Amino acid sequence: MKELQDLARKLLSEGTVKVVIGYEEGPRGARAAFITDPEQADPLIFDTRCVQNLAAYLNPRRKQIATLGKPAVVVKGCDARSVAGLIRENQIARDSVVIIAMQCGGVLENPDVAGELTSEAVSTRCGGCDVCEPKLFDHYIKSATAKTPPVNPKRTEQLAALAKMTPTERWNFWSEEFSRCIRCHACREACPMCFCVQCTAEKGTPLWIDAAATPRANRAWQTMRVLHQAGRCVDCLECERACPEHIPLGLLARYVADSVERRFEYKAGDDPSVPAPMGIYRTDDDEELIR
Amino acid sequence: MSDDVERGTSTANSTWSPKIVAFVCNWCTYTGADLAGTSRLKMDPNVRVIRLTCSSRVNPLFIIKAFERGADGVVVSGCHTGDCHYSTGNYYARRRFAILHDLLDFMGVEPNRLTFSWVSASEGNKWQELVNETTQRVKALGPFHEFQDMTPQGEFQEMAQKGGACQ
Amino acid sequence: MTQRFLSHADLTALVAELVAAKTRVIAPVRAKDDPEQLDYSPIQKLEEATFGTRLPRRSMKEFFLPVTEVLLRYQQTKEGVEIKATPTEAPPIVIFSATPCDASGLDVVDKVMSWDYQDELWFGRRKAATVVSFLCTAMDAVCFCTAVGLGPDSIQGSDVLLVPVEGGYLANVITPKGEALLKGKGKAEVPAGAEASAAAAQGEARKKVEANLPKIPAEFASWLAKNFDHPLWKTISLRCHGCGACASVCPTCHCFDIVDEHDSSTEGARRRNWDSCQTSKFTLHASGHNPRGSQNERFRQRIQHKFSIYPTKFGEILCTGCGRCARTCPGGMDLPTIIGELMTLAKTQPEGSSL
Amino acid sequence: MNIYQPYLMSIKEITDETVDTRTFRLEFKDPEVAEKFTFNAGQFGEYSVFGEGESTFCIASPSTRKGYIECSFKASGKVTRALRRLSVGDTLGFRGPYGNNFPLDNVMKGHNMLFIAGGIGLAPVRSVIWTCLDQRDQFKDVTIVYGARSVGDLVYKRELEEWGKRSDINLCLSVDPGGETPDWKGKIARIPTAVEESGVKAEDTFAVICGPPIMIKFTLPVLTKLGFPADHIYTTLENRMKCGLGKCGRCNIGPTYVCKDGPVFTAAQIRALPQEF
Repeated sequence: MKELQDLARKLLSEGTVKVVIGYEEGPRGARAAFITDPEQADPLIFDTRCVQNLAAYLNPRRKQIATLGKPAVVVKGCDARSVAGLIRENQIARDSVVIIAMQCGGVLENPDVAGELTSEAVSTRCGGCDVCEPKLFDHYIKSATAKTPPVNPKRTEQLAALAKMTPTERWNFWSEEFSRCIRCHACREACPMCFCVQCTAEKGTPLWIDAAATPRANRAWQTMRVLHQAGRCVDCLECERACPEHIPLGLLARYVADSVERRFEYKAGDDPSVPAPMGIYRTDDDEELIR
Repeated sequence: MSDDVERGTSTANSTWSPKIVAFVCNWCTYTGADLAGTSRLKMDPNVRVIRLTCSSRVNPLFIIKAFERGADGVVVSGCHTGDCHYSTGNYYARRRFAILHDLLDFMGVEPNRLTFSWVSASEGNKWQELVNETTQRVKALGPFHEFQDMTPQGEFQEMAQKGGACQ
Repeated sequence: MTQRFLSHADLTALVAELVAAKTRVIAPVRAKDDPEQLDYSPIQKLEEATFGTRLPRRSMKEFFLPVTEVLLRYQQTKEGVEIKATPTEAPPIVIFSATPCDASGLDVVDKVMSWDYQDELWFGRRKAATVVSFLCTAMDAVCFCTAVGLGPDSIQGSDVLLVPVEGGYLANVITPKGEALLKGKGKAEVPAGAEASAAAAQGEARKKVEANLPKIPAEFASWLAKNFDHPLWKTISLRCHGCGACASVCPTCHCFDIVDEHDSSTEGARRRNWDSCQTSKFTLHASGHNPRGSQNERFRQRIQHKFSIYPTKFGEILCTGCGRCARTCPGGMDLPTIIGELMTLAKTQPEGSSL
Repeated sequence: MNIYQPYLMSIKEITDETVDTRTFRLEFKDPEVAEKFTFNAGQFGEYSVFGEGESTFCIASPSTRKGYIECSFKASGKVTRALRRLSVGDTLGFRGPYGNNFPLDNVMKGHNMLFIAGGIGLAPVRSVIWTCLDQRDQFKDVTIVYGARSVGDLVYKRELEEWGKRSDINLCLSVDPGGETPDWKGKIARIPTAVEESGVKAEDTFAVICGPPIMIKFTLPVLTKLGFPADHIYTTLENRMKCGLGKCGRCNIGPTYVCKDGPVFTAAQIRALPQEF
């Protein structure tokens, strides 16, 4: 990762950026690193354990990072789409961040366990990835070893199983999953696209969603959160990874993203100038549902 | 996923009749419903109408809260595309309803419980048809106990019997 | 503290007897969604439980401070409002604690729950519960119970400590509740060599954990208080999301929120829900002012409360070293590593920072 | 006993102090509680509107008067706006009294008293003033310096007149520059200046001060300049509280739990706290 470290040293010593947000070796697997001193760029690494979507640290709610000054952020192709999302929705300006995109050959589902990228070990989000060669970047660091990642079929199988269920079975499946939800909102706090200052789930007047972790409130909370990610979620699965209860939130996110792609031919992509689908319309959108 | 599987277990016993909440837009559908009323068209009394400024004012949380508070079916109706008083409200609403319909279906809400339609100010009979047809469809599905079971009913009395108050 | 010998069969019979007597029995059970993970759940037979492989995802505190709990129900009537408070008596329950660090969490939190005002909802459940802990054999690189003055064999918060020996368990009966539970169960005299092998197992388990983090010195609490404004707090929690997942899995985090909710236009409940100082709204004033406005101050509060404020006020470190917060953190914040770094800094700058 | 269960109280009287500040006079529905209930000046309670939640503010009535309590609140949050919608005869909940109190009996008795308040900060001070005036002979000179942003923001107007007429109180009323009305006869200055010009002597005097943090920040140096030792100045700290019993972990500033170790502190104690409030 010498090329990455040299680039970080150059950017920091030139003063182009004040902090480089990348990955470093942590006590247990890779973790986020915030390099502000050019001399300390050596810890920067990039390998299959670098799962975390570092674009989350560009979320304007993170005051303690905004005070560090202009950042450079190390992203994979899929993470770069979160940066595009933040730019698309005017949360950060394109020139306020330097994007260092890495060529990526897929990452592990469970980063704590290093190992070979088999079709069981690879993350479910890497299947069918079309941004091994990222499209949005200021600096692009190639990798000799990166090749198209194997496909982890787990999520597609789960989605297929859910499709075959009757509505009541699906209802019971999600009631069972949401019964474990404790409303810590880690899914929201870890998501790069959840940047509302006052989340509806915390509004008291009117109290749309109860604060308690009751079945009724948990279901309303997840329904609203996933709806608000329609056409904005880049499928980085940080919500699922942050959940201390291991609720398969990725299924909800993937299903809505597929529905948006099917109905409006839109995929949360790399081009910030393409507007988000739920904020625009086409007069000839289909009316199949409208009686 | 969205093929409407007819549910076998219809508990359409005679006494129970569904509670349906209709979110209607003020300019077209509300006027259309008013026209149906003034024209003395025969409609089932199950639909409670809530008037909103536009179909795009319908926040999905309104629909969820309606189900939570005991609605067995929800109707959302507004102006036909192109007629919107705010010119583009129903275009956005149409996209939002499509995604909401898919997500609720994926989370186990029977698709027939949620009805979207456009009813213009002159379509009194279409409103009548919508009301009667939705009432029959929801009646066939039976009470929406999944949502209602999540809200404790009469828990206050239950605590009273159990000597809940411990001064 | 007396000792008894319980064979595996005795333990199975004990569980069967308890279940027959309608006493709820809780133990670590393989999770349905991920058999690798364990959750504390009710069991009917001992076989359903799994011991000694790892820590359950959530701690046992939820059986005493539930995720959400009704404090009172209200009903608006014509004359005014009627309220019914939740009774504080709890049904009997026996909990098999996977490790002593879970059981000791209860004893630590007892101190704040009995500070002048007795939280009878907490103590109603504590009185009705008997906690049976196992010698911990599920430690990994993140565990640091010995650093906070506990250990894989500590008895704090437990009524019985079972240490696996040849042919069954050496049961250390610690409290009268433990005695009542094991009266007439197994054998009073302990087979020869059982005590020695138990002591060996305890020593070996202790050695494994001690390697992870040295013991936290007593003056660490005052060093933290003196260094409240040390510049380290500006950089220590940059990668923290502020999500509060750590507080939810923690056996000693006890902060809660009190919120009213409606079940209908006239009826509703006042609930107590888990909360965390890591969330941005925790100290937000109605005026919009927030004394802990950014994640720096919030993470500082987590460290200060656990390792300085609680020890100063209640004489206990508000942490049992179970390591769950480090394992569950999506941002890679590793509490044992952070505490290790702070302890070394405390040695090099005993006087605290010259700001 | 479930310590989170509030007493039920009914509203006997509502007085509008300003456009957005209101005072309730509350009486316990249960006569037995009304009989037993006592508190000390400076203590607070959790006032609840069922279905909306609980809100923390002081007991504004003096502890020498039994059978009722008064509270003043400004409609700013969810619960206070719900309180605003209540009318005479309605029911609300009250949990308390919580926290410590102004040491009137053991420390302040027999000394001069200086009361300083800004805006709605007069509510907690009023409880101490009336408790002090109900045993006026126990105290030497009593000076009250009270001000607000504008004449309209002055609360407890009836009592201000009453205090003004009394010969044994030195009352200085002031409004911020620009807040005066044409017929305003009082001083036009901010509180720190009003305190300086009130001619109060620091010697053998205890000060009680409450108001917005910015007012306290600029008044403390004035008091120090006048010679007030830091442990002779008492104030109440407003911090977000939820349980009021030291359990929910919300109100601590450093090792001090404001709801249990406070809310009344001396300026010396506040200076020793980490500056996180």
